Amino acid sequence: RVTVFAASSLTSVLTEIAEDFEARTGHDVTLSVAGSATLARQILSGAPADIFLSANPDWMDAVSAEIVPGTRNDLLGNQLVLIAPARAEPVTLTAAALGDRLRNGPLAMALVDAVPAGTYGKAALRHLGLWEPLAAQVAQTDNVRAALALVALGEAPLGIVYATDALVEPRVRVLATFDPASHPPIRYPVAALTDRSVSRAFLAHLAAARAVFKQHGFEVLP
Amino acid sequence: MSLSVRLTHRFPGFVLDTAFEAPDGVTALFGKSGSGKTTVVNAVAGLLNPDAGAVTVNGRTLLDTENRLNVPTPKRRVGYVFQDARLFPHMNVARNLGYGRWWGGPPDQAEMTRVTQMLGIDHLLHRAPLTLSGGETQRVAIGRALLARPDVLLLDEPLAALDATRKAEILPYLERLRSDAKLPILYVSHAVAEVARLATTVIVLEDGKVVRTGAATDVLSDPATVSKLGVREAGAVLQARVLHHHDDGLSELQTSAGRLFLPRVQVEIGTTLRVRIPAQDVILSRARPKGLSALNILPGTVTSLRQGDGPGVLVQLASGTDQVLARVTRRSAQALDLVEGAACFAVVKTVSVARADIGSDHAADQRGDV
Amino acid sequence: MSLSVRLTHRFPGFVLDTAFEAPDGVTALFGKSGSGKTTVVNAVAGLLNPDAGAVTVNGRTLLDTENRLNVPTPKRRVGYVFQDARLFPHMNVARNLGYGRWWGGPPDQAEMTRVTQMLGIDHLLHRAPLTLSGGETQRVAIGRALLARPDVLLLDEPLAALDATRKAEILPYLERLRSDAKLPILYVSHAVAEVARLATTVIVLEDGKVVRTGAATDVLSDPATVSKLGVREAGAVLQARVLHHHDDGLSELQTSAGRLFLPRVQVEIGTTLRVRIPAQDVILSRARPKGLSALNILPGTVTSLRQGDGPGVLVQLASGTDQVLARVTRRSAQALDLVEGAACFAVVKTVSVARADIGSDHAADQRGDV
Amino acid sequence: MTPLEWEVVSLSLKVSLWATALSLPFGILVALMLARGQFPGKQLLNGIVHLPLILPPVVTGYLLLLTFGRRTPVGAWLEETFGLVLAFRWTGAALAAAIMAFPLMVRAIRLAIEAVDPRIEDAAATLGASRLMVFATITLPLTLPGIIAGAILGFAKAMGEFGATITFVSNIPGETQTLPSAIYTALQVPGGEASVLRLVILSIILAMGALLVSEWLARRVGRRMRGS
Amino acid sequence: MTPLEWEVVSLSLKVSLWATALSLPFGILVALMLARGQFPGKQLLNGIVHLPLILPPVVTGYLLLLTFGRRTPVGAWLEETFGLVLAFRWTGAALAAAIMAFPLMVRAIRLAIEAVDPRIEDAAATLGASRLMVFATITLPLTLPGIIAGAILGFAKAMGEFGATITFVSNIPGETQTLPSAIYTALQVPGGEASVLRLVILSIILAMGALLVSEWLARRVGRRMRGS
Ligand SMILES: Nc1ncnc2c1ncn2[C@@H]1O[C@H](COP(=O)(O)OP(=O)(O)OP(=O)(O)O)[C@@H](O)[C@H]1O
Ligand SMILES: Nc1ncnc2c1ncn2[C@@H]1O[C@H](COP(=O)(O)OP(=O)(O)OP(=O)(O)O)[C@@H](O)[C@H]1O
Ligand SMILES: [Mg+2]
Ligand SMILES: [Mg+2]
Repeated sequence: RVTVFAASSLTSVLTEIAEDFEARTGHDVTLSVAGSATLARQILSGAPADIFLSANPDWMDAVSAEIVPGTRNDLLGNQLVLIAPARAEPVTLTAAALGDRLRNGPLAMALVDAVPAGTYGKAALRHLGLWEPLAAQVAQTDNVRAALALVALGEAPLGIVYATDALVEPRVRVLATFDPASHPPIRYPVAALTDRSVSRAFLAHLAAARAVFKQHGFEVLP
Repeated sequence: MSLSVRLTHRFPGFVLDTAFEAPDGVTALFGKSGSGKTTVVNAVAGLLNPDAGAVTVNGRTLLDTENRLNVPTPKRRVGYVFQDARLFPHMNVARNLGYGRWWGGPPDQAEMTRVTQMLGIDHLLHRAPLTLSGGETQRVAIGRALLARPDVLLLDEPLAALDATRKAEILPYLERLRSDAKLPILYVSHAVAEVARLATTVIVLEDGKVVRTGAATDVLSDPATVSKLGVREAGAVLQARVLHHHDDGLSELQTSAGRLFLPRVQVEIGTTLRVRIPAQDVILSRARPKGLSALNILPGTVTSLRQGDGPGVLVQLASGTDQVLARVTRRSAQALDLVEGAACFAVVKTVSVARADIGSDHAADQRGDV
Repeated sequence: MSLSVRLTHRFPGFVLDTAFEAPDGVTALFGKSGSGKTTVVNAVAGLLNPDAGAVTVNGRTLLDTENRLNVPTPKRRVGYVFQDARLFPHMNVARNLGYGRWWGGPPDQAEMTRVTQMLGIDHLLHRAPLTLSGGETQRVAIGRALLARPDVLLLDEPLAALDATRKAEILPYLERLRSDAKLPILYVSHAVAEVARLATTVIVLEDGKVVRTGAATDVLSDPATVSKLGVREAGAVLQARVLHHHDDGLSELQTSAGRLFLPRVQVEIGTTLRVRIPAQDVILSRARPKGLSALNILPGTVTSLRQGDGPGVLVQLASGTDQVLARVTRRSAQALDLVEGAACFAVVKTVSVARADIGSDHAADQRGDV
Repeated sequence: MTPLEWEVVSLSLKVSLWATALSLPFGILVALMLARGQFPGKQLLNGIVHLPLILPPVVTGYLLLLTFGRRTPVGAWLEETFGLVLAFRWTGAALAAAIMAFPLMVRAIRLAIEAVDPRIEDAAATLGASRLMVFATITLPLTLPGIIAGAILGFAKAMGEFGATITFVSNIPGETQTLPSAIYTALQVPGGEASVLRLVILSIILAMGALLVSEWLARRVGRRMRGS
Repeated sequence: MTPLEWEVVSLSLKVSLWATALSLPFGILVALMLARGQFPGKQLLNGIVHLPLILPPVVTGYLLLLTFGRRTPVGAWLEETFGLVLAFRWTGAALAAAIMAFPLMVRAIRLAIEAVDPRIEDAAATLGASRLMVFATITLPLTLPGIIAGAILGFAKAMGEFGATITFVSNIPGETQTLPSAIYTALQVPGGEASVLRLVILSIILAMGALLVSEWLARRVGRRMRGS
């Protein structure tokens, strides 16, 4: 039995991979999903986790004392996209055009100072010189899925989410993909917290599950 | 008809099944503890929905279950003094007293003062009900009902918690209300003296049934009622007309049986009063007695003798057109050879005709005798 | 000393400042509404913490503010019948009655039956208190206090809500408790008849102060107390010894003044009783009257005449070693030429000595007279 | 306090006070219906009132979004008719807080209404007071301790509400960023504990103040009843 | 219900019932102290009891983690002495739920205790009942409606608790994944709305059942007092 603590944005893909692992090895996988911060703090408090998959390198750094040396690696990458409700017109990435779009509602993002998708988004906008003009119109949600939901419901005319999120939500369309250079690289580090064979087996299984990750829109890092 | 009540109601283990009609004035509800008095009053107030029945007050139908008529309590305009006072705990005494005023017309400061002084609660106006003594609480409850200027007063043992002196102050006020305001009053009490003084009509309840109903004069001088009232409470009520007020504090009254001297009554000469003479306060003598301190000696003829459980005999005398009741011992009855038709004298002490037993006669008021 | 009370307490607008000592037996607390009776009883029960004072019952100090002694209420073992019954609303009547049992020893089914039958509540045992009538509630409260087998009984107007018949059933029971169980009783009441029957000692309160205290016999026959009691309530208490029970339902008693005939009293021959003769029921005559239905004629000498506000005069007679009070009119007093030292006869109707006014004499019991 | 903290605190107070004040009359009404009413669907109403307690706050927030969002019929109607926009506004935060606090409020008030002795109300009725008058002059004042308790529970809950609020109105600094949102934000950053602590202490101070005021009020009410 | 749903439901019920049952005695005790006690620090206790309401649940959860985590002195002591592990166990979920529900419970019970007529208690004291006996035989039974209300509020809150629970004991299926956590998880899955709906409906059914039982109980208690 292996216990995996994973950032909640990885829920669906990990569920699929875990089932596959169970089928292959006969080991039970217990998947506990929550925000990376929550999980990291729990690990620091001695949570009985074997594997930690964080949505952000900072929280992996924070638990570095707990991880089995040599097991950390950046497993996945992702891309940041600007989305709008499915029937929306394309828009150019200028302050004027975006501001015009935002007259009927806010720009939905995850918490820009706390949740990874938000911090990446803020960096990207700042890089494009758009943060200052748009900052006042940003509605921040406690996780990126909530931002996606706001756009899907039409409450927010624009949103910034991961490409993986936009992929599976038919009610939104991607208007633009932010240049990876415009924000710090999006990385999902993974590490083993226990030096058990099953932990290592699961890590290996993750590394081998490239196809599944790709299918969910993730970038699989070498 | 001032008050007409017909009720049936069933509690587990108790069945109320009463019907009575009472003319204008005070109707006394009399009966042992648990006989159904409060239940009747609650039904009149609309606080109890009886299984079936009808209630009419002064020609106004308040309840008629057959015709599905049921006037809600606030529209019934009753002034109810509850057996348990039920003051509003969050209002001081003054606000309790003023509560009913809003539908009784604009506040009348003079009346407020009169009532609070009569009840001796004028110094309590700013007090919280929870800090009042038992009697004070009951007096505030009386004041609250009176000041609401109701169409009918329901008094459920209003004076039980009060001392004799205080009672003697409140009773004349109620009496005046009855006569001046022509307010029908339903009065529950255990004290015959109170009832006799006020009541025009007496209803005796037993186990939820009416066992006796009639004019107060009749019911209270009927030996058959005595067992319901308790031995000490029997007595006759005479009608008497005020003839003269003497300087020594006595009033002289004319009854059909002869003259009576009573402690001064504060009414005009010519007024007809109701005077109650408790049977136990009457001494009988075959010859006209002399040299006694008792001033009232009424001649009469024995009409019935009724032997009770104890050593006493209840003797009913015809005296003029009125009746006098006397309780004597069997031994005395034999010694005096009292038999039906025997002529004898009833000796009544002046002061034993208590002030509380004198009331202005309401029926007489109505006939315009005053 | 059975009961010693010294209390000072200040409410806004009311100051209690009382001290009295009462010997064994029943101590009656008498006074107008708001005079502080309940406050005293609460202090004895420990429900009120007076500003200062001391309370001793049967030699046991319950409170002594100077020595910072304050026995908590549950340890005081009082049986308190509250003016407002205070039944436990969530328990049925039976459980209310049984509540005090656990420190009174094991439950005594016979006593339970006796008390509930005496109070007429045996058919109510499974009822919820909220469904009881006013009088039923009060009776259950009495039963609850009695069944707790307390060391001292505190009765705050326990019989106010009850009819005469029911009172007549409960009083002898209390009397027996006083005599058999030697239970000190503090009894608050407005009814002099009740008080006279039961009380060894009478305390009269006025505005929080003790204005009169003494043996019941003295206080109730003292004309000076009359004004505190109300005119109708004055009366003398005689000691009398049962001589004979006659077949016609009368008992013959010997007093220091002469023989008395009373309705049969259910006590053994030789018992000493306390007999109260209300002043208003006594007729005076200069000559020994003849041919009257009244059986009791006591000779005496006028010792004082006291003119009241009204038309009446209160006449005190020395009759044997006892005293008799009579209320007559001024007119009669003049007609009979009643002056101090005049010899005259007091006429008392047999039946006017109410059963409720006869009590077994507790002091006599203690002297071993019985 | 930094200006930012001050903004968050004053916004939180505004939201909580409005939430409490606006939901109190409804709370009293619903409590009265549940305590005294006899109508079909009473248990359903009872259940609906409890829903925000039972459901995870996120769900409640999501349901609010589905009901009161600008694109929904209700949201559009509110905006057209009253010019009232809830989505992404502090008004929406107040609504979310009010709804989350509602079951607590209703319970406390209902309990107090049920404790009022109906015999006292009967007495008022005999004195001519209509049902409404009885309620206003007798039941309501006697329920005051419960209403105070309900209000303070509601206020405290409103101060602490996070999940439904952020889901419904997001976190817009100066508009919808209440204390809990600010605290949550700070908690997500490694090393944010110090600012979390400051904000938590601010919350506690505010709530404690409200608590003390409510206790004082309740004591006053109680004292008045037991006699000056 | 799928086996997974069944697991979640039964865990939620277990957690909520234990949370309610274990906190009820403390709730009664604290309510009694607050309603009747006179001691220094009373307002402090009052404040502490309200804390879980005021603070965002995440903070409460974090504080629990800092207090009862396996590496903390308290956590270690509990484990050594009683073999009781709270962190990341259903027991911890019950503790979190209990603490979150505590203020609601205490308020309801306190309100009911304050409504008990002290004159009735005095009567019991004159009949020889010690303070403890008076409490057990008079105050407590008369407070029963409030205790039932407190218990049901607590239970409902425990059923809906999410923030503190997930922060303290994480979201471990079969061990700490209660209904709200499961709903959260389902919300993270694209297209998870259907399973969210199923879980929400399950929550509502359970809570409604509990609510109906509590109303029935309260009516029984009330009826007994007003006479069979
Ligand atoms: N809710 C009820 N359930 C069952 N019995 C009841 C209920 N209310 C009253 N009763 C019974 O009905 C009878 C009449 O009660 P009611 O209160 O009318 O008596 P009452 O004549 O006013 O007596 P009291 O002089 O003692 O006040 C009593 O035996 C009482 O126990
Ligand atoms: N808490 C209080 N605050 C202020 N005054 C009070 C308080 N309690 C009692 N009093 C006053 O003290 C006086 C004595 O009250 P108490 O209850 O002892 O009277 P009582 O003699 O029993 O009268 P009653 O025969 O009417 O019951 C009353 O005037 C009452 O108003
Ligand atoms: Mg009655
Ligand atoms: Mg009193």
